[in-house]
Amino acid sequence: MLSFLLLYQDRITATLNVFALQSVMLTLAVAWQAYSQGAPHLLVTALLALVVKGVVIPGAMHRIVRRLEIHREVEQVIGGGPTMLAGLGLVALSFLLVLPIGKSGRALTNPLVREDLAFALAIILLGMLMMITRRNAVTQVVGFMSLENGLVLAATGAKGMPLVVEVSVAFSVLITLFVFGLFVFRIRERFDSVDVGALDRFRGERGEPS
Amino acid sequence: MAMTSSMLAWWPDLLAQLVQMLLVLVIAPLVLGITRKVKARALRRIGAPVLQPYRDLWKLMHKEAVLAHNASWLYRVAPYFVFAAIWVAAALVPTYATGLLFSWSADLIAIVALLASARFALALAGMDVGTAFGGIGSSREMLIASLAEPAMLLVVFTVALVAGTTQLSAVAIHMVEEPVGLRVSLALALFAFVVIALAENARIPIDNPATHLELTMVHEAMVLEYSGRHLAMIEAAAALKLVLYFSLLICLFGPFGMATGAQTFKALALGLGVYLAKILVLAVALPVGETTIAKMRVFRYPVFLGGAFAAGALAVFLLFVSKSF
Amino acid sequence: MIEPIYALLLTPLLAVAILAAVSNYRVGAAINMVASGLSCCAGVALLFVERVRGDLLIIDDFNIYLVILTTFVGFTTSIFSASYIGHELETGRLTPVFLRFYHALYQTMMGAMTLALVANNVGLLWVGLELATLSTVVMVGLYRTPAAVEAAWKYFILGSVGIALAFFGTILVYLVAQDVLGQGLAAMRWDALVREAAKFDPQLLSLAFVFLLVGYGTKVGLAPFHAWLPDAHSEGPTPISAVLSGLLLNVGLYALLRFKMVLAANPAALDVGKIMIGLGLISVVFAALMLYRRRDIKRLFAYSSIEHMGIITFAFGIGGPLANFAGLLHMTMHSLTKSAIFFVVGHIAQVKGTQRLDDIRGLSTTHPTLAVGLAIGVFAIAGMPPSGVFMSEFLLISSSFPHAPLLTAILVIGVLLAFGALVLRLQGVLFGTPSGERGAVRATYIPLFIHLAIVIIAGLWLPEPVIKWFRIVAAQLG
Amino acid sequence: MTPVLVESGCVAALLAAAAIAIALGRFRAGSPVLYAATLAISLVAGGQAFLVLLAGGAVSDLLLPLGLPGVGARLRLDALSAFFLVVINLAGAAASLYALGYGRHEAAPSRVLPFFPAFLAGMNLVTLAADAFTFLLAWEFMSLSSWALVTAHHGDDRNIRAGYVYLLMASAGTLCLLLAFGLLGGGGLSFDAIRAGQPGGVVLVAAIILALIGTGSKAGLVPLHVWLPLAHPAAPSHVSALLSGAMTKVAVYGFIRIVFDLIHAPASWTAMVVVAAGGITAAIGMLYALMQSDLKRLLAYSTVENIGIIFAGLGLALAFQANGMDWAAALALTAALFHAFNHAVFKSLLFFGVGAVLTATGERSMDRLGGLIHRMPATAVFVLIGCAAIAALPPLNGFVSEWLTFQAILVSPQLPQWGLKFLIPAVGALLAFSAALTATCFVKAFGVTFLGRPRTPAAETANETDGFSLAAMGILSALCFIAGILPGLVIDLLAPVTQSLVGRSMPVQHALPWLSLVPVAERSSSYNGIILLAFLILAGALTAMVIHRVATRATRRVPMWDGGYPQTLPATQYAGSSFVQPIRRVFGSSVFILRETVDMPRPGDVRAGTFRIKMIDPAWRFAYGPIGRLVRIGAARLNRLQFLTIRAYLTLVFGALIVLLVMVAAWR
Repeated sequence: MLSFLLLYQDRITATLNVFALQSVMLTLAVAWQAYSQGAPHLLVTALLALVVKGVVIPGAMHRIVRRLEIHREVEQVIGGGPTMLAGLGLVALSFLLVLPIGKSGRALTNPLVREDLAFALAIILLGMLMMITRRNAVTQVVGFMSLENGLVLAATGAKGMPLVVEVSVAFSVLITLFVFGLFVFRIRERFDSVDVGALDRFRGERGEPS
Repeated sequence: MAMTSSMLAWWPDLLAQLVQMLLVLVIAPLVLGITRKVKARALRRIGAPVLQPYRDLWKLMHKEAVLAHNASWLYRVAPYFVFAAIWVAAALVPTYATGLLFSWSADLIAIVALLASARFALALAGMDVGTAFGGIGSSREMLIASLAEPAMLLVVFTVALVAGTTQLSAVAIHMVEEPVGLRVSLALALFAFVVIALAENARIPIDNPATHLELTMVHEAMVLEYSGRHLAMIEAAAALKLVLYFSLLICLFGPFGMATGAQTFKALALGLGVYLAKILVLAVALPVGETTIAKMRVFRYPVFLGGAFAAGALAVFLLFVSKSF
Repeated sequence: MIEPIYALLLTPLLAVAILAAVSNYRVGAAINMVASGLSCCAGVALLFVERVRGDLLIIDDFNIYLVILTTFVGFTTSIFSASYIGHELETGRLTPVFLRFYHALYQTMMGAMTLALVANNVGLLWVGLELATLSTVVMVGLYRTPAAVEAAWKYFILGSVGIALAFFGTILVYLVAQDVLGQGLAAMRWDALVREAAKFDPQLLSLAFVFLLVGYGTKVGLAPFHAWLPDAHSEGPTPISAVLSGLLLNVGLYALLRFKMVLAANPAALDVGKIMIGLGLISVVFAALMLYRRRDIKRLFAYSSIEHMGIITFAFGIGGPLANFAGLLHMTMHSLTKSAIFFVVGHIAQVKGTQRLDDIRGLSTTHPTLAVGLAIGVFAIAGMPPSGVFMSEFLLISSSFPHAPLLTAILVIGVLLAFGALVLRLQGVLFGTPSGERGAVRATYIPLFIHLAIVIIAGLWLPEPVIKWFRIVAAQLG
Repeated sequence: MTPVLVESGCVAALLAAAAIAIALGRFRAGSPVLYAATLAISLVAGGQAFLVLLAGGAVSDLLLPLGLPGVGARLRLDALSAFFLVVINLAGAAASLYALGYGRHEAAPSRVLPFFPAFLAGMNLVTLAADAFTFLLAWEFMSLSSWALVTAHHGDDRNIRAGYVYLLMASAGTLCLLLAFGLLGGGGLSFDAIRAGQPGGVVLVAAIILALIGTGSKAGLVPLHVWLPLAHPAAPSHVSALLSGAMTKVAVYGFIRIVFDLIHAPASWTAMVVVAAGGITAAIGMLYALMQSDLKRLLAYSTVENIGIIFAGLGLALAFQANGMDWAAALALTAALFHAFNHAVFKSLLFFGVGAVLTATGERSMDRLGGLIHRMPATAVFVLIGCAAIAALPPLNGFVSEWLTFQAILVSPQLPQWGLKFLIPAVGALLAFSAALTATCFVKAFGVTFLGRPRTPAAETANETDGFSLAAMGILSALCFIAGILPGLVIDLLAPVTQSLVGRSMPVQHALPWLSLVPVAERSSSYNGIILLAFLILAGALTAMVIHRVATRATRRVPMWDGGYPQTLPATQYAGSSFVQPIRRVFGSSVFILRETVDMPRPGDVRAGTFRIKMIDPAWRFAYGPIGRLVRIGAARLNRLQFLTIRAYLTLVFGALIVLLVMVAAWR
């Protein structure tokens, strides 16, 4: 899955591109789902994913990056190797978790759901892993986005989940983007980098004697 | 028994009671005189005549009392109270007969407590004028007391265990009539009691009744300010206390010959005689013992009295072992 | 005559529209109050109409009193904020523009929370919670001080991660339900879920609950998902702190409990009680220890909120009619008391011109009324009688100790630690030589003392219907 | 109009008075009005309870639709609560009467007035409560209101600290009681239900221990006593009197109610625990009381000692009860209750006296007083009576109750358990020891404060206190005498209580000839206060008369002699610390942690020599200090968590998630 690429990347722009790619893949997956389940309204979701996540957000991110002249390389907390290992472990865990489902009690109708659940779980976990291994606000955003991708994947995997959900997803993503941009912007004007760690300077009660 | 009998015909008992009160009062200075005389002889001195204490008291009573300016009413009342308390206490200890009218109105613990209240008053009086000596005296006196009381309670406990009562007359009766025999625990209790008695009566090795050297004074320091009739009261009280402890000793550990049964005149007379003899023995034994030992430092009291405490405790536990309830 | 439930949902909507348009802040505050009052009336009116049980909305014994509570606290808070913001304007910490924002967002949040409460649909519930969260995020950042921005940022990231996880959990629940209930809305209805839970796949259900626990647990502020809570409370405007502590945490907990009902109805599923007990104890002890080093008065009470959420979670984890009863009671009492505390704290911070505990001293000599209010509030929250918190803690501890002595012992230690810290700080604030100017307070004591009065009365006497509701819900919670 | 209704009416009235007092605090005349009101109410409540006790302790119930859902607020007035109501309201009435005068000197009445009636109400309600919830509610309410009173004078940081320690200890105790009730209340939380359903084995034992800790922390059992010496000095004197005289009794009531009433068959070794705790508490408390120079601290520690005596008596009662020796149990229990009553009386009296001294001189430290017997004669007399009573001197009341305790101890050899056989005499010795130390302690207290020469101008110019205070003290002193010479009456009043608790009561006393006191059997021991008193007066008066008649009564006033070298400086008198120096030397190494630093200037050096004593209560050194440190360290460690980066927090969340997922994976 492409999330590994995401973890692997060390440059913001590249990260964004890979993210766009992932979103496109997601689109395909969703489209496939739409076809297989014969649920046309999923196509809407696919389209939504393609447009928003594949085009708009990466574009916006690029713009933000350009406007903030963020230095190109991402400071990783942990090196690539260990991160990859951790990622592998997480994927393993997610499969481990999903496999027994349906064994006990009533089986889920189609196995497809299970696999695609596993993938979604993996993507989510990897997205979080990415969020916590990167210092940079934008990359954190990207991590969060991929997390959302996982969600959408899962959502579409769920048969006939009402439209309200997709709408809310898209809606959340939009607000997410909006507020993120807002904050990145603000952080930009408050501090000279979007390094989240820099915020800790502004915390009271540090090291005061009891 | 006492109460019920006192319901029926209590004139003889009342008489016995009154005789007892007067008796202790009368013999107290004599006992003191004897001890002093014997001590003097033991020290190769002639010593004052045996009746000297009577003369001293008489003389003191007729001197005018000299009071410090800031002496309060408490200072003047204390001697009488002390004297009264000790006198009452002494009057309630069966000496020659158990059938005293009021001996049941205070058991052994109550008598100890009466002495405690006398000490309380005296210690306060010692601090009244606000002299350094008075303070020293009161402080040390109270220290000794607080070390002696636990031991005393254990003695009481032992006796109560043997006799099954703390009622002195009852104890005496029990000791005379029941086959108590010689018990190790009683011996230990006796030892503890002797030590306590020495401490309480300000005798050597705890205190020296004869000295007026400030470092060694305890009791004397406390009453240093007193004079005239007040001093007389205190001296008399001290003498009474000695007799009281003698009679306690007799009543608890050797009440043989005491008039326990029917209060016939013969029995009473016999008891009286025996009692006086026993007192005499003790009055001789005490100074002899005293001359063999030396006064000890204030801070060795705890060891000394601790010994008494240990003896008492041992006595109690031995009794548990011997008696199996 | 319109259905109160729709009135309940529409009033905030209209209010948002109007408030967004109104520029004058006094009018805005007034409208805010009126709107909140109306929704409060609507909430109370729910009592008198028959229960709703639709596809999307539901009113049952569980949420009816929560709705009333929420709207009521929202109302009182709006009164408080009306008197609060005036001062903020004078000191120039806020500008009318932001107030416009503020009022609109306030109503948004209230509406969203109400929605989350009355939703009969897991998705709708999620939407409502998310909406509420996002609106509070912006409000926390309202002051635009670096600290505020940072708090908001932190809140936002943690919040949205929580949201995402909760959403995933929701999807899983749907997945698990659709096999049994068929596709579509039917598979997301509370009543349906609870009814059919026994047939669900336990494995998947448990998996779902884990995600929901982490997701909504972030909202509830359980350690270790608590990080956003103290900063958000201490940096935002005080009315928001009051609403956060008093309501949002409750709503998050409400969501968790709904799902716990589902799991409780499925015997084969993971026993969530143990997990909740664990999280609860961690939160209690952790928060209790954190209380000792606090220097910021609002942050102090934020941590105390964490502690109480821990207690409540522990209670529901223990389960059983008594413990659940205690948990519900504690939920109610905590939101009332804590919001009252934030009211008084807000005024104190204003009159003393600082939030630093060290700079607030001798309050009992300068502002006796505030001091009394604070003292009552703190003692009430610390579980001293006569207060409802005392009653709930009494029920909880006395009922859980025989079954889980060790855990309860830990809980008791935590409670005692927290008590020590709170009293220590309280005495520091009340007594000693006065600090700061003894300026007159322009405060409305009405909301404060109404809350405290309710809490104290509840500590002595609970009305019969409330007991009935709690009993029923406690039974459902298993 | 059942008695319990009257009592609860009094509680309500007190609460109302508290509410009104908030308004009254502003007016000058507010405090007399309030105290008059509380006086009246306390008299009504106490009188009603007294009547109930006279009538043999008929039980009357009241069920209010308040409190815990399903249980309700149950109130019950039985013999036990009636007796303690008498004690509490006696102290309350005396305190109110005293405060009529003393309250005038209060600087900030608005901090005292509302809480005083509330405090009384709390104490009354505790004794009335008949279900766990109401009981603990009243219990905590009592702590809370008294906390407000302790911190009333908040100018002084020490008072604030005292309030903190006090409230913390109180709350800890309450939690222990709560746990105890949790264990006992399996069948329900009303007392009837608890009586009905008895847990067994280890649960019961745990409950008893928790109850002991819970009530002990309020009563002041060592090592839970640390709050008393802090809190009692901090409060206004009439409140200190209540704290010490009444509230500790409420704690005793709690213990009796739980262990004797709610639990039927306690094991004999719990009795051992209680007896040992009592003895140790008595000895330690008195040793520490001796070392104090602050009069109020001294009284507080002496309260610890008395609580020790009371608990020793209760433990004896437990032991006898466990072995079915009802009559002995009745004796021990009577002794304990009698001592509780006595302590309430003379401890209040003493606190009133100290309060009078405090208002007259503004000094609480005895080393800055002296010679007050000349300036405040009436107070001196009353305080002297109080000191004699608390020092257990016949013919006052303190002696009677201790005497009864000793009688109970003398019965102990008949107990089958060897542990008790050996323990109880040792405890008896400890009690005797503490009694003797008490005498020493109060010789010191009275001697240094009232006798000798004034050490400061303040003491030199002191004036006698007001009439109300003197009236209060006088009444209490009279009670000390009456209860001392006519103990039979009190014991007969106690009969219904012991009857209801151990199913047996001491033989009826007031019918005995000469109004004497016979606890067990006439042969074993008896005591008669009247005859002793008569004897003392007779003998004293007789001798005085004889001497004044026969010999001279002439007296001459001169400067003091002092062995010929009188020191005119008041500082040369024995002060409190010097008075107890020997005892300090004797026990310093073992019991106290104390450091004496002497700084003696060399000859020719002009600076003043100094002598300092630093004493630390081991309870602080070894128990509370470490706990506090532990908490502080833990807080500091955890506090780092406040300063992580957002990423780190995310990591936490993520970690938790992973852990949970793994759990699920493993659970299947």
